[in-house]
Amino acid sequence: MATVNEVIDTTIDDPGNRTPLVIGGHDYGSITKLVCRINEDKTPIGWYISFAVAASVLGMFFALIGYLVYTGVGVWGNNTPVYWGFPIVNFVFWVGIGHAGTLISAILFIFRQNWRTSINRFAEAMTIFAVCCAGIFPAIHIGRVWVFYWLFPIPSLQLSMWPNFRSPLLWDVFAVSTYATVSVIFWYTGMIPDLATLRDRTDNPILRVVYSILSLGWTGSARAWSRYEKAYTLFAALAAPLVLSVHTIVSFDFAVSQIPGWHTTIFPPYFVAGAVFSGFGMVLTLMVPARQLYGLHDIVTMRHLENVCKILLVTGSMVGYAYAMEFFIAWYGGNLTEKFAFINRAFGPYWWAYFIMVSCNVISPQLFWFKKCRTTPWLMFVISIFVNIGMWFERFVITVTSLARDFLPSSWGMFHPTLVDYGMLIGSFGLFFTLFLLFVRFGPIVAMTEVKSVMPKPYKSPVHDEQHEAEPAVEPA
Amino acid sequence: MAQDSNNSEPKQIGLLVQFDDPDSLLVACDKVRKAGYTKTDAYTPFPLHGIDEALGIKPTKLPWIVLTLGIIGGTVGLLLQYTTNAEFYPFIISAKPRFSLPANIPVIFELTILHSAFAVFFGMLLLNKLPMFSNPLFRVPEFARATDDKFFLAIDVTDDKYKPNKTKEMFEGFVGQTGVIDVFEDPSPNELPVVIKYIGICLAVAAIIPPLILWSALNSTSGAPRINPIRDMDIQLRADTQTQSTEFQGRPSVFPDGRAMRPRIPGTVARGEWTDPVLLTGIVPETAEKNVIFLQDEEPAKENAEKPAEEPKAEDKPAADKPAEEKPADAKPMDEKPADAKPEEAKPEEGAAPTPPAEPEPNWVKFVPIEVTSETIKRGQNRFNIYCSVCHGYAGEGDGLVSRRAFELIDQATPGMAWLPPTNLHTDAVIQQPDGKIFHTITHGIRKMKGYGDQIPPEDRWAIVTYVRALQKTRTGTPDEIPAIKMKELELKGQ
Amino acid sequence: MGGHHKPTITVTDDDSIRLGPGWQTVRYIGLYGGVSLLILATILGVISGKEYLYFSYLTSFIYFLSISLGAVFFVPIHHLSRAGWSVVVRRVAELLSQNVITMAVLFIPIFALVVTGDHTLFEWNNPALWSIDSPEYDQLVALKFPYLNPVFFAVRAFIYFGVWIAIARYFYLRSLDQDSNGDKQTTLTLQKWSSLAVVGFAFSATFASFDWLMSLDPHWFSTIFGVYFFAGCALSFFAFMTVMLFLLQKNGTMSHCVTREHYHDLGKYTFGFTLFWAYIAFSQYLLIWYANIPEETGWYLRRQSNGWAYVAIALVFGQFFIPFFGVMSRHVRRNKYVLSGWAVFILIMHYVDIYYIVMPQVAGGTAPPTFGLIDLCCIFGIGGLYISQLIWFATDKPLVPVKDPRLSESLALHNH
Amino acid sequence: MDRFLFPRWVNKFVPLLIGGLLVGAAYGGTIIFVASSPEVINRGYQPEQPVPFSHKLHAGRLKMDCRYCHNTVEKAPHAAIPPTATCGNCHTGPDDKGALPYAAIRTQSVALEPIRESLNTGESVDWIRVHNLPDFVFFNHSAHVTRGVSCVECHGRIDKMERVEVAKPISMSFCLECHRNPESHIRPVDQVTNLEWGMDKTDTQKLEIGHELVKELNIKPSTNCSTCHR
Repeated sequence: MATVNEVIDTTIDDPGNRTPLVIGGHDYGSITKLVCRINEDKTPIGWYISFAVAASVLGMFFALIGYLVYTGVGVWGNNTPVYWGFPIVNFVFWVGIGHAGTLISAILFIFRQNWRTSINRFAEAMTIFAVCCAGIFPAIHIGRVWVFYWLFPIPSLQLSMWPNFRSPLLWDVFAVSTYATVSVIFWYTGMIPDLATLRDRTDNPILRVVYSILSLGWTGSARAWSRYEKAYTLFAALAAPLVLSVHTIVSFDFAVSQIPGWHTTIFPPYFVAGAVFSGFGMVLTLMVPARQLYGLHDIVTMRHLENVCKILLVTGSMVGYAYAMEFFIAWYGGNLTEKFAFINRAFGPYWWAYFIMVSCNVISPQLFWFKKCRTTPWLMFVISIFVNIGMWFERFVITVTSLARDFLPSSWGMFHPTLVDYGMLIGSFGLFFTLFLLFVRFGPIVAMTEVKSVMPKPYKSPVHDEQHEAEPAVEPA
Repeated sequence: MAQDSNNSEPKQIGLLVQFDDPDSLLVACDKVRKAGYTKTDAYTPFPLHGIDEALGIKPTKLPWIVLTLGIIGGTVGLLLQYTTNAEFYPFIISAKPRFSLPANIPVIFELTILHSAFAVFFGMLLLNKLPMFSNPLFRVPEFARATDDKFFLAIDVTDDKYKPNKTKEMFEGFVGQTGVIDVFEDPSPNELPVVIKYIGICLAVAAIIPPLILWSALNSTSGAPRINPIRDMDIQLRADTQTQSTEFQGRPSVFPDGRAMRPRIPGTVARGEWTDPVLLTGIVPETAEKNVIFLQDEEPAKENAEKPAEEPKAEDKPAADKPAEEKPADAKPMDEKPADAKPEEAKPEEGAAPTPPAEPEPNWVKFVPIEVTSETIKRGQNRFNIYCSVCHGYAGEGDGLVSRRAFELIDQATPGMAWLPPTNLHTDAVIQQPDGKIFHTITHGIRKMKGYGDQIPPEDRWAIVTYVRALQKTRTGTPDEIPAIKMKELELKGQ
Repeated sequence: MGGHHKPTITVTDDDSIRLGPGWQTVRYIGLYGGVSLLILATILGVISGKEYLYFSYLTSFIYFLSISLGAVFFVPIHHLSRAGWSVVVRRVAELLSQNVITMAVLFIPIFALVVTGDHTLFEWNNPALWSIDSPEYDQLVALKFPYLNPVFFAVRAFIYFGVWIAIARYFYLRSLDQDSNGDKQTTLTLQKWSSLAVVGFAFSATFASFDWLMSLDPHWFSTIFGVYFFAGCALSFFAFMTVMLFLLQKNGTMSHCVTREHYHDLGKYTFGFTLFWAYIAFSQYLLIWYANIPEETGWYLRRQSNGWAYVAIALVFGQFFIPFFGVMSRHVRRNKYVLSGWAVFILIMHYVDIYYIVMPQVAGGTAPPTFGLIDLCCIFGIGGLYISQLIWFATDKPLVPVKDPRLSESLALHNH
Repeated sequence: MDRFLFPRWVNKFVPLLIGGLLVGAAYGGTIIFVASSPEVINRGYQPEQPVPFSHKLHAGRLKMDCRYCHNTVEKAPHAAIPPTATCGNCHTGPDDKGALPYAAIRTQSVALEPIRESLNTGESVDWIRVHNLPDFVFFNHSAHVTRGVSCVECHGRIDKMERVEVAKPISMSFCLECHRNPESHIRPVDQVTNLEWGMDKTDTQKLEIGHELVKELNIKPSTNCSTCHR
């Protein structure tokens, strides 16, 4: 195995030569070992500690859900006029985080950004767990959890009733469940070859059976690879518009209404940009420590981190663009309530939330203009935390300030979160991290096959001269 | 390399050659294809570009499957929304039409994607014949590295070009090969274990039980109330008509006596329910100053009384029960003021014969104190048929079905029968009663008959009186009492 | 493309990378034809009513401007994303972006109209709407006066063209420098400035679309409008590039270095932006349709009555469904003949798109859609000038950045 | 190599298993669908009453009109369970002196004992309600009965029931069916309590009558939520 700490600065650009995506002189076998080590070696004590913490927070989350279901949604701070309090804020927050994985696997794949291979698995897993967290909130927000199935068009002779397909909330049901389903099978499809690797390496009979079943008898046959690659391309082509649609539809929940501050046509792309932004923020939050803990510096190079930082900068600026457009149009549109809504956001009773949002989302990523910031792990970790906070507050600002101050001054009110609200927000992180830690422990957290296919060739081929024959020549159109 | 098993003649099914680098594999693949082998396959830890051409793998049909299913998904989305929202459950909400395309596009889009994604996943598995858990290649120890860092080329012995030694020689001659391995057939059993078959049969048999339960549930009754798995708001904290307000969910009942509503306070009249006492009693109050007294209800109100119980003046009550009183009343004073539209039962205009009341007799109303039209009589007929005909019979001859049944029972010597034949309404005694008297009888009963005052509202009772009069007229009337115009109509009908 | 592909390929000597002499004829036809058509349009406009002429001119102006703006966006994005595949076609995009200069000249009539206080084109330019004493006083327009007034309008127009010309010239000239000195550092410098250029482009294009399109109806507003305009710019740019490359190759230029792989990629972008345009257009429509607020729906209502509904439906199908299924197949994208055909179709539909934004405002939104000689004169007049200037910019310049360090990667492009 | 390997038969078993699971899911779905249908769930409740009152005898054989006892049905939302006094019209017992003040049937019947007791004490008989809608549904009898919706539409042939049971699958879909197609469910208003009406008519004839009545009575049933859920 190559030395981990071989010094190559991958962030230096040489326009003629592409920076290698894997450093450290690895060959195929050592990549396998580097990744499988995480699953095969003795579990570090840190994992147990983290898991214990996450699982207990998760326990609290479940307890709170139980309390909520038993008692009713009155345990939340939701009130009149702020009917949508923390639950929706948390929902949109988590759905947003759930955008990065599919975006990395699909859109970056389409754009042939090969650096995605080192981080896509990781991000996809994060996506799925975030969507799990997101899905819980609307489900418990309906109050009577046991009739959740009414949201789906299931035929019933009792009521002969069907969901109202003209409601954006129902579109959400379809969008989020489709997104969850497609993300899971996309993620799983990507893992099949890696699970086969784990299967072929393990001697533990139980794990072998489990991995055998999960890898579906994958052999790595060229014919299978051919279809597999086509399938992967098709998945990417499907997931790219899907990932756009999800947050677009989440934005419709707000934007189709007439509440001042919600009814803004830029919401769809703005929400998508925000989602990508928060998703990449979370990717960075998780990746920086994971890279350190598991010694993945050779696969997840500084170049990878720098690229993520750049995406954060771009999407953060897009969000800033949307904030600016909203403000400008709020004035330009000439609608007094709309204008008031935006002034109220910035200078009303929730001014602090607005300024947390702007400073975290728009200002803090501007540090990534400087290369120093893009290449200092601790700093990007800190900024990524800011991004997470800022994006949560963005949803808070949108949801709460608009509801608290709508058209009628007589219906104005304030939102006061309860302890249960805070507990559930924290608890959802417990769910997220519990799932994530389990995945890190038992699943292949780096897409080994994909990394192998984009890494520099480790061997001097004995048939180098003949290679040109096999490689199709550049054909003139 | 060789199979280290001690199986009796393991059957060779293929040949594997191992490489350490992908380029050598690509070259070998190219050579094998050019040599005319078709049943070949390569095994690599990651997808190798160029191997499709080298091995001659044709492009997959997968995109077509996906396109087809995607179109199906979109159509399903469209039809789902159209049928459910515009056909099955048509419903206008927020001023949007039952079916409007813009609002339906998101779901169409999502379902298109969902179906396409399923097509990609399951189509890929199906085309690759996965899952396939048992594979003879897995028995080759070296093959475990096909998912790690080794590259393999395999050939099936059933290939037309396969010659045991020649092919092996060719394989051994590949540049960069690091081993040629024979692949043998898997010796493990190929037949399904019997126990699986038995489990399958048991499951199939068990599957008959739920339909049987359903069938019996469909065709039987039960003493247990309706099954409602979700009883959320079935029972609410409120008092419905005719319910007890007993303890509910640990809360005390509304009223200590368990009633959900309060009875009326005796002697009060609800707002808007004041009615002319004449209408309620059938008695013209000669002693006008006593008007108020009848309102005072000595008895507690019957449950659900919807009107103040109308009681005759206290002094009237004993009188009404005296059998002697029903005889006198001679004339049949019918006052039909607006008798325009009258069927054949119409009475001729006749001066109301003043009836000198017997001393103890109250001052009975001699005419129906409500407006009488044919509608009133029809209403009376309807009410009569509901309440009176059960005993008095539809024609009023005292031969109602209940009465007949009672006599049947008496004939069968059933114990506890205390039945008397109901009055025939066509007897002179009844005919001669003033209207007020008949009304009174309906209200309070007479002799062995119980009163229907609580069951029938006063207007209806008066309507019944008119109908009784009409019934009587069918027996006493003469053709010349029929108005000429009606007569003509009847003649036209051929009667 | 993985890091392990490093074949060194250069533009072969037998491949012409400069315009053939035949193009000069086209240039002059375009120039003289264009000028005369514009004069004809003016005459027709004077005869039949100048309002229609103004709107028609604006439509054609925006149409060609949007293509060049697509290029002004594409070039910095190419640098920003360190793209490899597009190096070989980047010079063509750079040349297209030069045409913002032409468009700046062609903007003078509109500029003059606004500055001279004419309000046939821009309703808000009518002082009667601002002054509270006037019977025509329009509170909304008066509220917007700080933004919608001729002076600020003129200042902004200067800024927009300034930004665009700066971006276009800077990236083009540095790129030409690299052709001679082959300095790798140039690539890095351009990459560094590209991010700022993109930010500058985003805001200038957004506000330009607000100024020149959205303010045609001074009451209407839509926050997404800038994005909508941008989607049209990018889409028409990729389609125009495809057609241009096809025509260049047909005339023996760049015939070896631009391969079907590049068409494939251009096709992907065309396809992608078709989707993106539909996404943005649908989002804007759905939100306004659903909320049904009078001040917003009015804009769409005008575009759904008086026969405009047919144009709307034509857009839905022509700008989305038909090209979507047309360009979906990989085989189509890899066939330059078919792909160019689709590109022409998309370019026509893009005109319809701009036409649909601008023309319903004629006569306060009461006129049915018409298409006549004036429109044709404007399209071909501006188009002729556009093409002739493009040829003029391209004359004697290499059409491929020959010394770009990533050129060989671009030449070796292979889609898989 | 002692690694675990699946035996060959697994390859045959997997398709069987997948097929079985698919069939099982379809089967389970069908069972749940059928089991949750109103025909199965909502019908068939037949509680035992404190007095074995026979509708078959009273409404069927004796042809007593429904309204004889349920006399509020035309005026009130609620079709009242009759007070014991109504029973007392025919079933009084001896008074405290042992005399029988009124004409009465079966004064010694054991089954009728609760009635006599109720008449004496004034305490209600604890009848068990058979047709009981959930509290969030508001059904108005008078609105239906006076517009030609017969008792039989919701309660079935009560006049043939010895002990009353829920004969119709009263569910929301059941209500909606009628509210959407009132023609096929109404009859002349005076025939509302005639449970045998229409036996001699074909469906087309009934439908014709229904159409006329809908027009005549201006029947426009609402299917808005707030019609029943107030």
